[in-house]
Order: sequence, then C-alpha cells, then structure tokens
Amino acid sequence: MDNILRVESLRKNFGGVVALDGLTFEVQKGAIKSIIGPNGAGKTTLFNIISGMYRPSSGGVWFLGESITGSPPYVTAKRGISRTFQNLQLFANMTVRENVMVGRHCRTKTGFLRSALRLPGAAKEEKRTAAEAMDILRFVGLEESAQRGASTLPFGKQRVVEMARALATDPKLLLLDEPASGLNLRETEEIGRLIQKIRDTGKTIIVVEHDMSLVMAISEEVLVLDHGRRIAEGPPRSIQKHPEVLRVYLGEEIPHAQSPES
Amino acid sequence: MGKKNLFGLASLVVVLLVVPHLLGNPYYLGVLVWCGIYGLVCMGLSLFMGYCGQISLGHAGFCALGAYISGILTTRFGFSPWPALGVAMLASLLVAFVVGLPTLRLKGHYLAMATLGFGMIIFVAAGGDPFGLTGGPSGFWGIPKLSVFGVVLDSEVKWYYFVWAVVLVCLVALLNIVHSRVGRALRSIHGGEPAAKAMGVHTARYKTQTFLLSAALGSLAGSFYAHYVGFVNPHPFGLNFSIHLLTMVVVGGMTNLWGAIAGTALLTILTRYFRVFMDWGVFFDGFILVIIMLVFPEGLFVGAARRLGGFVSRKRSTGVPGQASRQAAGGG
Amino acid sequence: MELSTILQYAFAGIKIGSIYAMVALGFNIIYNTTGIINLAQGEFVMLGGMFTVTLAKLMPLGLAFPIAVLAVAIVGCLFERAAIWPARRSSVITLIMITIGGSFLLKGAAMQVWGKNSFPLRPFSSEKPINILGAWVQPQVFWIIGVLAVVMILLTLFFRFTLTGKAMRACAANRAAATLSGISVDRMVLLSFALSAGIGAIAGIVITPVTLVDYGCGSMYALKGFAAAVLGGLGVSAGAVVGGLTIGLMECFGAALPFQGASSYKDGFALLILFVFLCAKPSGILGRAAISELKKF
Amino acid sequence: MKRICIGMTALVLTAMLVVTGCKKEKEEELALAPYKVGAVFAVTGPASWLGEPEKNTAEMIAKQINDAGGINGHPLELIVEDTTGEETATVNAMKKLVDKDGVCAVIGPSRSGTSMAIINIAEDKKVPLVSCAAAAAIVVPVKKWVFKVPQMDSDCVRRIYDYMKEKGWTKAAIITGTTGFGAAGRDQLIKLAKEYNMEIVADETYGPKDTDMTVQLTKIKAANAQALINWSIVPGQSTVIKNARQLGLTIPLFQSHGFGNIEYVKAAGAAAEGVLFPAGALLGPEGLPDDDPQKKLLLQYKNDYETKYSDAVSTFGGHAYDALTLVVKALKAVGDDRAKIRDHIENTTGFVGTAGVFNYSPQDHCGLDKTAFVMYTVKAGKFVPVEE
Repeated sequence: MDNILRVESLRKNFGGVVALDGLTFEVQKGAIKSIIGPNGAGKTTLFNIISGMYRPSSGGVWFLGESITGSPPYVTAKRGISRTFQNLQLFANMTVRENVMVGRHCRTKTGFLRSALRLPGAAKEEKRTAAEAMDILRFVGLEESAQRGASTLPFGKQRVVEMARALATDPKLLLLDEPASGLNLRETEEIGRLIQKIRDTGKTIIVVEHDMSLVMAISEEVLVLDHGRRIAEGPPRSIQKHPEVLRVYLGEEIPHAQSPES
Repeated sequence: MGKKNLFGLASLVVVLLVVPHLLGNPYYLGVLVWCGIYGLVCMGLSLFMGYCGQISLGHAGFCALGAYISGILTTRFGFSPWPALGVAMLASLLVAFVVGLPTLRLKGHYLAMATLGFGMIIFVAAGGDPFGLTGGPSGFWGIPKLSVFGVVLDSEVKWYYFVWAVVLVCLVALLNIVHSRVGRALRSIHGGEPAAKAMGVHTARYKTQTFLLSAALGSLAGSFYAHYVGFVNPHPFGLNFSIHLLTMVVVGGMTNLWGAIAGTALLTILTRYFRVFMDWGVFFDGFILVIIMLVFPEGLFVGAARRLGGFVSRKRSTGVPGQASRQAAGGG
Repeated sequence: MELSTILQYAFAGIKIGSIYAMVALGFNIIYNTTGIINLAQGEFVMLGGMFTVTLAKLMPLGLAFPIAVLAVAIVGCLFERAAIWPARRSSVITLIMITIGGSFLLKGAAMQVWGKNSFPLRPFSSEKPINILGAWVQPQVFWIIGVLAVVMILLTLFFRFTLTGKAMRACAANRAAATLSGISVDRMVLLSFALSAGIGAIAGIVITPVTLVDYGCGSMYALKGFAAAVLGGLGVSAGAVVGGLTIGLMECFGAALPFQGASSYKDGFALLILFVFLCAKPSGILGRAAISELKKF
Repeated sequence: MKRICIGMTALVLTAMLVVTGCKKEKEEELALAPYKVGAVFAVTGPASWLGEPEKNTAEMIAKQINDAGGINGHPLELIVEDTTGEETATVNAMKKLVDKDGVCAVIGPSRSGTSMAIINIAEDKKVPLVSCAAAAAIVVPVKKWVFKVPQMDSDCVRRIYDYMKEKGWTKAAIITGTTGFGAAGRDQLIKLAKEYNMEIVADETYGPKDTDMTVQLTKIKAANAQALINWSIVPGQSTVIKNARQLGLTIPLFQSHGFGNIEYVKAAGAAAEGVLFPAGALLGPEGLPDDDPQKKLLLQYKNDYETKYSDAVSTFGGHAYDALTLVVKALKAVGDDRAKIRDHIENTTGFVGTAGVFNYSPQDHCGLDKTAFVMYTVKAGKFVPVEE
C-alpha cells in the first residue's frame, strides 16, 4: 500500500452551505499533489478537516492506513501531518527561531512541572530543540534571520518561516495552503524549488494553489475541485486540457499568477 | 532563562535586601508586603493573559477562596495555618478546574464576562453566607498569624522578607516555565490559536493548566492576606479588585512577567500615595492610568525596555495593533 | 404565586432590565466600531442623571432632557478624542484599560462638581402608582419602557436607512473594506462614542426619578449592561434588549425565590444563569460565533 | 504627541509632589512638639458621604483647638487618611498613622467592616482606636485598645422594639443592606426579637448599589407585618421608602440611626413623611429643654458646621466630633502617651458628646445606652422628635 492519505466521500456543510460534497481521492507517498479550483471550491475546508481543525459532517480520512477522521489537531500533528496557512499565521510575538521551535512542540515533552524546576532533562531537551530549529532554518536558508521578530521579516520570507515551522514538526505529510499567494515571480520560483527540495527529503506534500505556473512546475498530480466535488484528477498536462476544468475556470476567471486573495 | 533574567533576578534580590535598610519605617515595608501579595496574583495573571492570551476578570474570586478557606479552617476548625493554606489551594484548584473546563472555550469579551461572573458568584456567596461559615457581609476576625520555621510573622519586616522570598521562588519557577517548551506553547496560543493547534499544541489543556496555576497563586495570595490582616470580609474581593489586578498586570506590560511585578509595585505605591489627595485621588488614579496607557500602550515595563533598545527585535510585535489582528481575522 | 405578585415582579424586572438594555445598546455601538468594551459607559449614565438634576432646577424637564443628552454626548466625543483616538492603533486590552481610566476620571470629576450626596429627580409625570391587575406600577416605569422602545426604533431606522448608519455598520462588518470604500473610520468611531454616550445619558435620565443618582452609581450600570450585552450577543442591538430584560427579570424573580435570604443571592443568581448559558452557547443569545473570535487581547 | 504626554505627566507628578511637600511644611512652629492624632475616614469611595462630614468635622475642631492655643500649649496635629471605604486601604492607612506618623491615637474608621479590619492592628501595636462605626461587634466583646462613640446598633434596635411594644405591634418585617452595618443590624434585630417577643415575619436584604427593592417589599407586603424596619447606611434606604409607598405598603416604617442625614429625606421626597428612626439629639437640638446637658454643645456644633461647610449637619459628623473630643480630653489630662490615653478614655465618665452622655468603663467601651436615642420622625421634610 503506497498511498499515504485516503479521503473518502467527505462531506462538510456549514449550516446550509455545502463546502465539501462527497469528495474522494488518494495521495501517493512521496508525491507533490496540487489541489486547484475556484474560490469557494472547498480547498481550505479540506485542509482544515485533514489537519483536524474541523470535524467532517460525514465521510472519513485515513492516514497511513489508519482513520484520523475527527482527530484533534494535536493528534494529527503528532502522527505526522503539518500545514501552513493561506493568510499567514506566524506567531508575531516570537522570533523566527522561536516560531520554528514551536513546531518541535509535538516531538518534545517537557511539561509545567519539569520546566518550572528546570530539571536537567528539560534543559537538555531545550538545547536540542534550539539546535534542531537552527538546522531547519539552515535548510530553508533563513539562519541569518533566526533572532529577528517573525513579523519584521519581508512577506516572502515569512512564508518560508511558516514552512520551516511546519517542517519542524517532522511531518510525513505537509499541507501547504497557497504558499505562493502574495509573492512576486522570483519568490514564487524560489518557493517552488524549496517545495521540491522538501519533497526530496522523503516527505509527501499537498499544495493548494492558484498560481498555475507553480502548480504545473512542481506537481506530479493535480486534483481539481468545484463546489466541493472532484471534477478532474490527473497529471498536470492532462488537467490543462480537461474540458470540465476549462468550463469551470472560463465560467469564472482564467487562473493566472497573482490570483487575488479570497 | 537567559542573561537578562538572571541579571534581573540578581538586581531584584539586591534591591530587596537593601530596601529595608533605606526605609527606616515599617509602614513602607508594609506597603511592599502588599506589593508582594498582589505580585503573586499578578504573576499568575500575567502568565494567563500576556502569555496565554486569555483574560480573567474573576481572579479576585480565587483570592477570596484562599482567604476564606484559610480563615475558616484556622478559626473554626482548629487547623494550623499551613495545612489550611494547602487545603485552600487544593480547593481553589478544584474550583478552577470545574470553572475553567467550560469557560476557557469562550473567547475575548465572552471569556471576560464568564470569569467576571465567576468572581461575582464567589463574592455574593461569601456575603450571603449559605453555610453559616463566612460571617456574611461583616466577615470574621481572629485569624492566627502565620509562622515559618518557628518564626511567627508578627512584624512588617518579617512579612516583607517572607512574602518576597515566596515571590522570588515563584518568579524563578515562572520564568523557567516561560523560557521553555511550555512557555513557547503558551505564547503560540496568544500569537494565533489555529497555528498553535496545527503545530500540535493541545491548546485547551494548556489554557486550563495555566488557569489552574494562576488560580493557585491567587489562592496563595488570598491565604497570605487572611493571615496578614487577620480579618476577612467579602468587600475587598469584589469586582473592583479583579479590575485592579488586571490594571496592574496591563500597566506593567502583560507580555512580560517582570512587567507584572513592576506594574504591581508601581500601582500599589501610587494608589497609596494618591490617597493624600483625598477627593482628587480617584481622578488621579484615572488620569495616570490613561496617560500610562497612551504613552506606553504595551505597558510601562515592556514599553520602557523597548525604548532602551533591549527588546527591540524580540518584542516589536507583542502589542500587535488591534486593527491589524482584526483585519487579518476579518479578511480571512 | 398569584398573578398580581408575578406581575409586580415582572414590572420591577422590566423597569431595571430596560435600563440595562439601554446601557448594553451603548456598549454595542462602540463595540461594533472599535471592538472594545467601553467601561466608562456607566459614567455616561451617571452624567446623564447628574446634568438633568442640575438643569431641571433652571428649566422645565422637557428642555433639560435634550440638553443633558447633548452635553453627555459632547463629553463622549471629548473622551474619544482625548483618550481613545490617540491610542487607536493599540491593542484591544490597552484600549479597555483606557476606558477604565476614563471611568475613574469621569467619576472623580463628577465628585468634584456635584459632591458625594445622592440626588433625586422628579418623575416625568404623576408619582401616583397605577394598579394593573393588582400590581402597583409607577408611571415612570412606562416612561422607561417607552423611551427604550423609541431609542430602539430610532437606532434601527438610523442603522438601516441613513447613509451614516450604514457606514457605521460597514465599519462593524469589515473595517478594512470600509476604509477602502472611503468611509472615515475615525469619524465613525467618534460618532459611535457620541451616540452611545447619548443613549447612556437617556438611560440615566429616565431611571433617576425611580432611583437616585450619585457620582459612583455608574459602575453598577456598566457591570449589568456588560452582562446584558454579552448575554444577548455582543454587537447585536436586539440582543442588547433581550439580554437586558432577561437579566432584569432574572434578578427580580431570583430575589423572589421562596427560600430564606433569596434576595442576598439575586445578583449571583442572575450571573450564574448567564455563566451556565455562556458555557452552553458561547456567543450569547443572538450573537454569531464568528464575531466572538475576532477580538484578541 | 508622546513627548507632550510624558512632559505633562512629569509636570503633574512634580506639581503633586510639591503640593504635598508644602502641606507638610506648612505646620506652624509652636514651642512645644505637636500632639499627633490620626484619623481614618472614607473620604472617597462608596461610603464617602459618611467620611466627608467626619473629615470636615475633625478638621474644624482641630483648627478651633489650635486657634485657641492648642492642648496645654501643644498644637494638635490631625493627620487624616482616606480609606476609600476599603479594608485593605484602611489597614494601610492605619499602619501608616501608627508606624510612620507615630500618632498617639486614631479616630475612625467610618464603616463597621473597615473598623473590624484594623482592630488587630490597634491591639498588636497598642494604639487607642476610637471607632466612628456603629456595629456592636466592634466593642463586644471588649477589646483592650478599641472604643467607639456612636450608639450601639443593639441599643438602637432596643429603642425601636420598645417603641413598637408600646404601640402593641409584635410582627416586624426587616430589610437590611448587605454591608457590614446592615448585616450587624440584622443580627441584632433577629437576636433581640426573642427578648422582646417580636416575630420577624419577613427578612429581606439588598445590595449597596441596588436601585430597586420592589421584589423584597412585595414579599414583605405579603407577610402581613405590622411594621417595617430598614437597616442600612447606603442611599438605598431612600429607595426602600419610595418603593414601599409605591407598593401601597402603609405600615409604619422604621429606619436605623444610619438615616441621620437630611439628604435622604430630600431624596425620598414625600414618601419619607412619617418615617420613624432613633438617633442622637443632634438632629433637633432646638427642641431640647434648656437644662439638657447636651443642648449648648449641640447647637454650637450644628451652627459651626453649617456655617463653615454650608451643608446640613449629620450624626456622622457628630461621631467624629465625639471621637476627637474624647481623645483631646485625654491628651489634655495625660499627655500623648498611648497607654495613658487608653486608660484615661476607659475611665471617662459623664463626657457630654453629640451622641449622648458617655460613661466608659472596663466592661463598656461604647459608653452609651439606649437612652442616648431620641425617636425622630419626618414631618414636612424635617426631622422632628416624636412626642411620647
């Protein structure tokens, strides 16, 4: 069995609005899979359900063969699913390194009492966490900015910090919610390279993205959603010519780099 | 916990040791005893508010629990002070757990109202005296003095050293917590709850634990109050006190434990001083509060520290403008 | 319980509840434009009463009423310009602290001006109680209910049909978007302070004839009004009325509970219900969950 | 903008420092060291209408004494501290007076709760305290260093019950405020009811900030009482009267001696007509017989106070008068030794004050009994002694 994630007949309604409508798909281990679709197609809702922020109305999610349907986020994080956010959610009250160190939270275990007394184990773990955070920052190329306040960085770098933070949880599956939104052409290319570099370390990545050039450049597979339903799935080239996809997009707007924020 | 904090602790110890020799008068030490007692509550509140990003308008209730349980057990049931203090703290923890479990799901002003309601319920219960133990609105007196290692705390000087020793111990423990995995987790909740959750922080549990910790400190301060004053009635534990605690924490700078201590000391001393102005005292209280918050929106200590350059990069964004967070949340 | 007794309690509850509702309306208006709870709101109520007591000695009540409301609205504007506006970029908690400071300031100032005694105000019409199905009701109670209704209707019309009202609602819904569409958020905040100070003053004026007014009476109104606003759902006008009346009625029926000393627990009783209710429905009776998420301290 | 703010703050703070600094310097230098007496009153806060007349009175007397050359040549230095009606602030204020200022005696506080809070300090530090609060618990049981000048609430209750008994009323409804004063009064009302064979048919309370007592009074109305007794010191007692009359409650209405401020009558308006309450003779000294020992003193105090502060005299100011005069008498006799002052006060007899003629003893630190009360009623908006 080489799928890492399986989503089956997933439904989610908010009051009367149906955000996901019986969605089923799989993600292969080690792949980069992109999910595209017009605004309101249910992409972010899907992420929220996989990562445990929302509970689905019905249907289920299986991760590495085990059901994680409705597991709270602290459980899914520990199991190996991490994510970034469409609108940046960095901890503005911390430095870059501290942000990344929070990512190590689910892999460490010092509690109130042990930290209050600063037992030797706690101090050691703290030191290790700091070192690991630096390793990750080095990997994404941000070690220079480690001590800066997270919100003082330029926007493009903040996106990278968010990825580094997600990486710090040591995920098997990484969910990236519009990693290129708000970035310029050069930054988008850089982020694309970074995503591939992360994949090359053996991680599986799902990207929700509006920027088609990025999607086409990095994904092995693309899933197209509309109104919470799958309308197409396959390699990027075949998706581009898929009649249903063209209809959905032409009916709204042509997807393009720098698609406006939802 | 970093050089700055060690330096801070060292300076605090020096100041604490020097002060009694500079102030020839026990009265001033008495004021500092109050600073210490309030400081205990405010540290816990700072952890809960500034680090965890929650709000409580009900901590006077925990102080009341500590004071009343200590007082009732020692005067009516023959407990000696220390076991009574322990029972008070356990009871406060239990109450905090029962109250915290449902309320900590609430956010913002709703949480403020729920905690306020809790505090008022304790206040009303103390005044209504349902079990004939609290003495109703008149309260009761005759609470014995506390003794530490055989030394009876019967003077301002002894109380001063004792309370501040306790404050120091708690401060060190809390600073340790703050500069650890737990402290980061708490700050991540303040920074953004969804992201904290996604990083695997069990936000609900951390909020509850912090609430419990701050309740225990409140109860401790309350017990000290009872033994220090020797008399307990509901009046000092009303909503005004909760608001006063909140003010001390915010004025000092709630995102920093040192701020909580600084704010407590400043306001306790200032309000004492303002009593000199009699009728104008209330006015000055308000005036100073408004001016401080206008000049140092993120609190005196944090604001001053930033201006001195020490915290520039770290703390730049702790006082993220309400507008910014609102836009982020509103637009998303 | 007999019908007349129940009615008697209900009238007491509605009377005091209407005042809480008006205070809560004031809270909501400022909350909607700024996201803060203005804890000086109770002082506006007190000032309304105080100004009217003073003015009523010089002129007929009908004239004193609007002048007092206007005066308090001006105080609200001054307060906003002097203390809130300079801190408009600060966090919510800082702004709330400023309103606490403001409430001390206004209280202290009122103490200087009017001293420490309580003042009465004559009722708007006759003082003779009316008997309704066995319950005795002061005519002033009908004034209170009537004024609340009028305030509510005018506010609804204002928010629904005037350009300014719509602009204020836009600020509430999305500040950034409102700014982009050319609405001066600053001006809307100023206006919201004027409006809510005015409504607070109206509450103070109509309640003073049945109670009294002294410089320190504002904090109680602020507390109860806050409870009412939260119970009803912050930011929702109808919620303020529902919340206010509910709390007023709960207090009165709580005090009437048939056990010894029930009246000592009435405030606790109302708050306990509120507490339990919030735990069950975290956004209040008519509130929307999403809004409660927005405000960070 | 910020610079201006900082500047302003600094300016104001310096100004305040200078002002307080001057205050201290201003004391005139007399040959002998001043006698220091402390006073703790609720000058601000919710009980400020109690503390204000007390402070005014104490300051007025101190000035009169100093103008007349002081006490045996020593000027009287009165140091007033504001308690804001809060227990913690009172504890601080008391400690400041005792430790920092080194006063030889303390008068006040205004409220029963704050008085109870500092009894410990007076006892521990051995400082005579003359409380201006009413609750009997302050001096029963007797505390060595604590005295009080207002009439006991228990005696006030006795006075009311005597009156009721005379009229043949045996069913009383009581409504009390949830403050130290109200609660202490409620205790006495219930305790003494047995002794007088009174039946308490309704027992209700209200908070110090309540603005409506209709519910409690409706319950009382249903209880068929023959008289209603209200016990509180908050402005709420005016509301009780108004609400009671609006509900058509026509039974006689008694108030405690905390009603001794004409402002309450004004606040209650026409509804206050006929309200009965016991209080010291201060409220209507004109009516006293000329040979009454108190008459001259009462008239003079009333006149002095009302001309100086253009405000109606109240019994609360009278308590401060009694307390300070008592201490001054002791100072005159034995100097400023704390223990000697205490002993002197304890042995004071026949001291004529505004609240009555005081006779202290080691068993009685209040010095007054129920004869110190005159039953008043309200007629045409004025306090009038009841003809008996």
